[in-house]
Amino acid sequence: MKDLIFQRKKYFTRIGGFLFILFLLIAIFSHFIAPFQLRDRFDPFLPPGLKHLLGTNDIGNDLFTEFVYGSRTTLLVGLLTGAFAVSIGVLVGLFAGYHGGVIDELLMGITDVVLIIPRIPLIIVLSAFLRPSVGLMILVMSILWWTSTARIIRSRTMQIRSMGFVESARCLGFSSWHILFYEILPNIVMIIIPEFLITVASAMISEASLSFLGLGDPTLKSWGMMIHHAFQRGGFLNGMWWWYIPPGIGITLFVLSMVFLSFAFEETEIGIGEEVAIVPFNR
Amino acid sequence: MVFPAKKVLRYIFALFFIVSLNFFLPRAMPGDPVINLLGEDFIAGKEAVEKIREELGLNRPILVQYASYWKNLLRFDFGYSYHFRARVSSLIISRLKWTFILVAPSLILGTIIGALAGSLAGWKRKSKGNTFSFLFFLFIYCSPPFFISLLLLYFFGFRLGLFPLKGFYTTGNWIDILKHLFLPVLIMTLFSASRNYMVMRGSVLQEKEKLYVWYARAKGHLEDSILFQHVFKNASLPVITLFALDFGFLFSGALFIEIVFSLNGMGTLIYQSILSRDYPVLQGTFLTISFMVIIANYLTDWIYNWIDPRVRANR
Amino acid sequence: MIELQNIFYEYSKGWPRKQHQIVLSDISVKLCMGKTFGLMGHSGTGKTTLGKIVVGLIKPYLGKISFHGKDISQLASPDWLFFRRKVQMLFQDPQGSLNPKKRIDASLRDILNITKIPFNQQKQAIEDVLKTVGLSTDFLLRYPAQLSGGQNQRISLARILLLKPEFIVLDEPTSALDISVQAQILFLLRELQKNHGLGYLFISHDPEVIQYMSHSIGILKDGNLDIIQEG
Amino acid sequence: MSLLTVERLNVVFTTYQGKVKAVKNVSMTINYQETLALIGETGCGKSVIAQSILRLLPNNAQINGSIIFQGRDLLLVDEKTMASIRGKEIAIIFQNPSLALNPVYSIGWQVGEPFRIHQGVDRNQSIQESVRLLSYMKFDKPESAVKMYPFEFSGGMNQRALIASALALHPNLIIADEPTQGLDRTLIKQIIEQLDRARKIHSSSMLLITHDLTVARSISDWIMVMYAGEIVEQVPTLDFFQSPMHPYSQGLLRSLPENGFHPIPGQSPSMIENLSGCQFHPRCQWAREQCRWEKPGLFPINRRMVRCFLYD
Amino acid sequence: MIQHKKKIAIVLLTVFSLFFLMTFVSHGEEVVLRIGSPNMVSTANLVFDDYLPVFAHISNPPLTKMNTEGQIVGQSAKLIEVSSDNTTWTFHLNDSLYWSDGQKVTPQDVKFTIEFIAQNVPWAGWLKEGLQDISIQGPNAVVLKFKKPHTQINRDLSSYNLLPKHIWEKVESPQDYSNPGENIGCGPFYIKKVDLNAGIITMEKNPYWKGQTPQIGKIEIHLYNNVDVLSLALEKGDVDTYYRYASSYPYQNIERLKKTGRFDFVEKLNIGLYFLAFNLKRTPMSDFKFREAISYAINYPEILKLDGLDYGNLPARGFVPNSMDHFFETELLTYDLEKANRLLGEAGYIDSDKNGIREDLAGKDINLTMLVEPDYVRRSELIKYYLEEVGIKVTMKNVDESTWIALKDQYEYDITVTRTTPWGMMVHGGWGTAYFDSRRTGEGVLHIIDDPIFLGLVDGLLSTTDPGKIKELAHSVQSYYAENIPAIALYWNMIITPFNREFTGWQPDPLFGIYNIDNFVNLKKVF
Repeated sequence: MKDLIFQRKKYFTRIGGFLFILFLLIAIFSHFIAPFQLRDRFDPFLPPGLKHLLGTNDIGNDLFTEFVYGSRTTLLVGLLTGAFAVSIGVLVGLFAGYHGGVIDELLMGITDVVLIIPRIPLIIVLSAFLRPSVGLMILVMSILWWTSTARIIRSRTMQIRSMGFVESARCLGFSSWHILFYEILPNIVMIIIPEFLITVASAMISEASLSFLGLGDPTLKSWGMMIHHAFQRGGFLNGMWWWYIPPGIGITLFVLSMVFLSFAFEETEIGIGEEVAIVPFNR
Repeated sequence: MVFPAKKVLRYIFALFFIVSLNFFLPRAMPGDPVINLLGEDFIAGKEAVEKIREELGLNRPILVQYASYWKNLLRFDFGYSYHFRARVSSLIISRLKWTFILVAPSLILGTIIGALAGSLAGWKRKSKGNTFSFLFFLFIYCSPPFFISLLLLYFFGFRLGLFPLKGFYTTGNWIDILKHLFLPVLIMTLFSASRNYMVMRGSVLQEKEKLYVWYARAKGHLEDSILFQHVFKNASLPVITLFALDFGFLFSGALFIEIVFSLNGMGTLIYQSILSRDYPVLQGTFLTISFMVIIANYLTDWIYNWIDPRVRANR
Repeated sequence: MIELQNIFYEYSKGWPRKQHQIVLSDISVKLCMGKTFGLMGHSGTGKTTLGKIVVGLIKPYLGKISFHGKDISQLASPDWLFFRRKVQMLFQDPQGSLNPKKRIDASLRDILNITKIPFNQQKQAIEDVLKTVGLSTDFLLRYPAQLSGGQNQRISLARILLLKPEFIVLDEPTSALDISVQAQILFLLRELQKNHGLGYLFISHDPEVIQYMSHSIGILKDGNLDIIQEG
Repeated sequence: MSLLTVERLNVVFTTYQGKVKAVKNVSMTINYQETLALIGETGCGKSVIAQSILRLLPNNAQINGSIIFQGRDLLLVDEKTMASIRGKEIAIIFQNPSLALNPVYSIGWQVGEPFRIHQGVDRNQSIQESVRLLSYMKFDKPESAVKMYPFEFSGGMNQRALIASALALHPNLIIADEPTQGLDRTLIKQIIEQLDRARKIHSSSMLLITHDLTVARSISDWIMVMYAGEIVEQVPTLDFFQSPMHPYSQGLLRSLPENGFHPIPGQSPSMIENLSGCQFHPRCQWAREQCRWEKPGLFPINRRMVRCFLYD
Repeated sequence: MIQHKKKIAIVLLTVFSLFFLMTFVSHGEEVVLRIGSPNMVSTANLVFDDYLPVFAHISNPPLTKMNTEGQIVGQSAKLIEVSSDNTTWTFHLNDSLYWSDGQKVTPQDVKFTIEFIAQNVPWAGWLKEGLQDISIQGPNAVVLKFKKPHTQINRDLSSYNLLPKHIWEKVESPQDYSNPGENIGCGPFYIKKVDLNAGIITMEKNPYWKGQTPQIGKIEIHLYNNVDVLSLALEKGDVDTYYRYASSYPYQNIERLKKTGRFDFVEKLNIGLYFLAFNLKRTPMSDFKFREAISYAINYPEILKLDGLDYGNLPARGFVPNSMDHFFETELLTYDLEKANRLLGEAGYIDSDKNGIREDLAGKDINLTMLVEPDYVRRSELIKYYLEEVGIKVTMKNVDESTWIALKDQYEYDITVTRTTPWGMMVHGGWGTAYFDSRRTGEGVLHIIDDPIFLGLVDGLLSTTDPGKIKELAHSVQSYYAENIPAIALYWNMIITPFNREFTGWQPDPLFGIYNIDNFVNLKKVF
């Protein structure tokens, strides 16, 4: 029976891993994969065909090429935001959970405050004041998206701190730094990874949603922007699914691959504590 | 219901921080604060601008401004929107009502459906129905809200012609309102449910290995009654935490749905004020949503307290 | 020799109004090298707290601990490090006192690294210490979860021994172990004391074990220590 | 006529590391109103037997053999029948009472649960019943105790609540799985006495699983010694403490405090590796060439059975 | 649990079928014209909202209007007189105008309206500054006296709605007066209700309307946030026609609508247009030869095809589209890469280091900063491609509308793509001069030409009301554009309005399209 479960998990993990690597390769090797240049123009509104796998858009750009290059921006936004946000969250969570006391109160107080701030409205307010750009988006999302990670890491760190080996390490004379990063960190990697994946997914969906609102950077080629143009220029209404479905499915599949991968990590560790299951996924 | 002073203090601090952020943001941003405070839609002669600068007290020291800002807030005065020609507070109140009608049922339905389906999926992972529901909710979970909204509007509203394409109502009787709200509420419910589903599923997966589950089995419980009499209450604790977060999320999610369905709620208000750069409204809505989330957090604590005796005792 | 003078400890809880609970009050005791002091008491009476105070993991609320005549709260950095290495503690939970994500080998090498033993001598040192605690080198590549309780406790002991301690606080080292394993560990501890002249503070709730191990015995009750048998 | 007969029970777990043979060919019998103590080291498969009887093994376990309880083979009955047996005819007490109780429900709610499950009693009445049960277990204020939650109780109190719940419906068989693990010595005595008294009043039988020989000695009628998934000796309690026959039993007794903590050398084998011959031979001072290759059978001597060539 | 699932499924099915049945509820008999519009009204304010004033043009008709030929004529005013020094304007009111509550429209109403506008509307500052005196002459005439000559006041007043004095003077703070209920009007229809939660503005017949009786009983303006959803609503039959101020129905959606067979289209050449503007205060844009060369680098047919889907015409050097009054024919703009390259070379812009980018006269690579507003991304992208084709590098700078305004006011850009509205083409001197005159400011105003010749032409236009003279000057302005190319028209587009064939008699004007009184009183439902 257990074999069945293992196999199922492997199945999800494999699909997730395969998709993830596929998208990553597409992003990295855009130059080789894309059949044309971004600037090359052909007849507009061509349906998918042999020459143009996904047809062409309103100004005659090859959509497959746009899709391939667009993966770069979208993945970059997602991965960078994920990396930054999770790093902040891990550091805050580790310190708060390990030191406890005043530091914990302070850091968790800040976390609570940031958690309460409505994310999308704040991004909207900020992009309204400042000018929309990828950098700003990554920055703002990074400083808003770390809270759930911090909470979970904290509660896990607190659990681990009370475990004998941390106390034993303190007793044996290891420095706090060593204990935090060599003793505790390896024990929470299993939570950090799914948190990272979920954050990446959330950032990508947010990027697309903001682009849809016209708050993205329109001069940039991202999947969100492709969808934005498709909706702006009648692609949706005229049933040109090849225009908006591939980037949409691209986002969904990439996010899905992330979630699948995160399940693989989630299920190896049982009894992490209640908070792990909280995966706030704010868009 | 008395709360630990620490928690209340945190909420007060959060509120204080958000209000301050709201105050300093427009003043710290590049450009003329008058424009940043009134919105770029506002066109006036130089004299008028000076007059307003005087009225807003922008010439006074920043701390004095800050104090009077607080005073105004406590009187529920969020300023004046030159774009809407109305007080921001009255504007928000009139819109909030509608968004609430949209969000509240979605939140409740979504939580119930998500928690039920999620707990079943976590409990009996192997059944076909659960695999299907898992993939279904995962797909919703992984899709941008506007995308799903447009697709559903296209198929149910246009293709099948079952539902109207815009507005909260046409004639205003309750059947009419229900008909208009059906698709938006359905979509929001799906999103809320998908989040709750994922959390509940993970939570049940963790809980089901715990000893008390085996003990319940040893007492002679059948599988389903273990789930609903023992595991559910424990596993729903993270979902309750999510309830508060969901609140903020639904308000933001409502933004996209309101735009697609041309609903005159908070989301559209935000959208319209983005388009016209109506900063007083943007800030007012931001503050309102933050406030709602804080209240939701408070409520969550309350429910949590009620369900989890451990928290009750730790006070 | 470690001397505790008038140790007080209290546990406070709640915010903003704190509730205080006195755990240890006015405890004075001398712990000698080469001898075992047995500390008995029911669970929750602060035995472990006292143990942690002895090794300096917890600072007492009041009172003085001196190591070889020096007050440890006054120790400068190098002396403190010396104290930290020479006075060690073995914890109750054998599974928990080793990092579950590290192989035994890495756990042991970490200790050698902080004591600045050069890499080429590490292998020998590890082999020696494993021999002392009665384990083969086969265990080096395993994780703590793959070892039994008794084996883990031996590894924990090996880690402590690598620091060449003078005094070890043994906090219920066998209460989680089976009877036959308990006998093995107790036997090993007595052997070590004989060979290395170690001093022990042996904490347990089991009178028979205390009797077997200790030269002098004290009972902790309601925060007070009664010495019932002088060594 | 025996209450429970286990025959040729084999339990295999499939894990990442390989197949674990936790229980190998175990047969045993528990008579009416008798207590059988199953003793052995941690991880020797004692608890697995208990869980097999109640069919409470995790999904990765494979069970073979037969478990006849009052004429029915528990491994063959359907899940519904099994559920009606659990808690009513066979009750179990776990070794970690604080984890076995559900943290978010009150003690009263949980102790009275068997009444609700098996007798369809309503909530209030079941709590009344649990007041009765708790007072029976010598709780100071049972009326207020039922309103408490497990985290507010010490381990010993939780264990007593668990015992109270187990005895609720006068089961024919009580399985106590290390009921005293992690408790203070004084408390152990108290709990064991209460357990035994309750058992006798309800004229139940008991399967006591423990590694604590003192506990086994105080209340059991029979002792069964397990080593590495096998039964190595089955013997009336008195005989066991007077004259243990299997070298492992002898070693166990020697490592008791009163006998001077003399350890058995070496360590128990891993359950994954297949050790040939007698499982104890690497640690046995009497081991000879035969023990290395040939597995000894259970040899009957008087009322006891011993798995050792010494008694061939 | 299986039973639970079944129950849930049954409940869902019931709810679902209930809604399905409800879709068959039928509508009333009265002829209703339903107009779908993406121009979101955000507050029920007749003066300050973005779009409600436009919709109120038929309920509170302004004094003047533009007729279908593009000339300014009287609407609420039947006769307009101007003194020879162009400072005193007299508006004689149409005496058959009545408010929907039965009161007669009086000169006091007009006076009140103009004073209110001058006082409160920020973008009518010119009225406040220039107006010397308003007086009432006789029973139905209003006299406006200005401090200096004002030649185009009749045109400027065509966008301000008449307000009923007897209602508005009682309002406490008329600046904030928004009324979602009945707004008294004097046109053929009046605003019955502005229900923003339903997204519907309802207009009913004015019972006291004395002009031509409208054939339709009621107008409903349905507001949609999303244009695609609006197009679906048209196709579904939720609305009969489409209206968006100064804009066409999206070209991409036309074919689809045509296929339904239920729609016809009003096609009208737009007075406004999309154009490429140069910052003439910077090199090399200040060099005429450079601009001339660039005018050959742009692929006009392609941009018309891609951006306008061929709904329009190729532009001429004279900038002004042929739909405008006094159009003067100039040479058509042509796409000639070879010529563009040749001209650039001749003017000294050569790629001497062979990196694919031409250098300016100082020897540095040309790298033009192009301001790009979100709505103009596609056009801008195309321009970038065209310029790069002739060796001119373009960097796109993404800005929103307000930043665009700020940067162009500070001349912080090289080129930008923007558009003119019909209104913008006509104000100031007319013929687009409003956008270029360096003495002007305003939202879309580029103020890049300070050439005295051009300014002289504008001043000439501003100081005359003589039709002959105006025509002559209009031609000169167009020639000036053709000779100097301060900006390049990209294409002249059509404004296309789809309408349900059930309605006939459409009469769009160039300024407000179908949204004018003549159109609505003439509309008839055929079936």
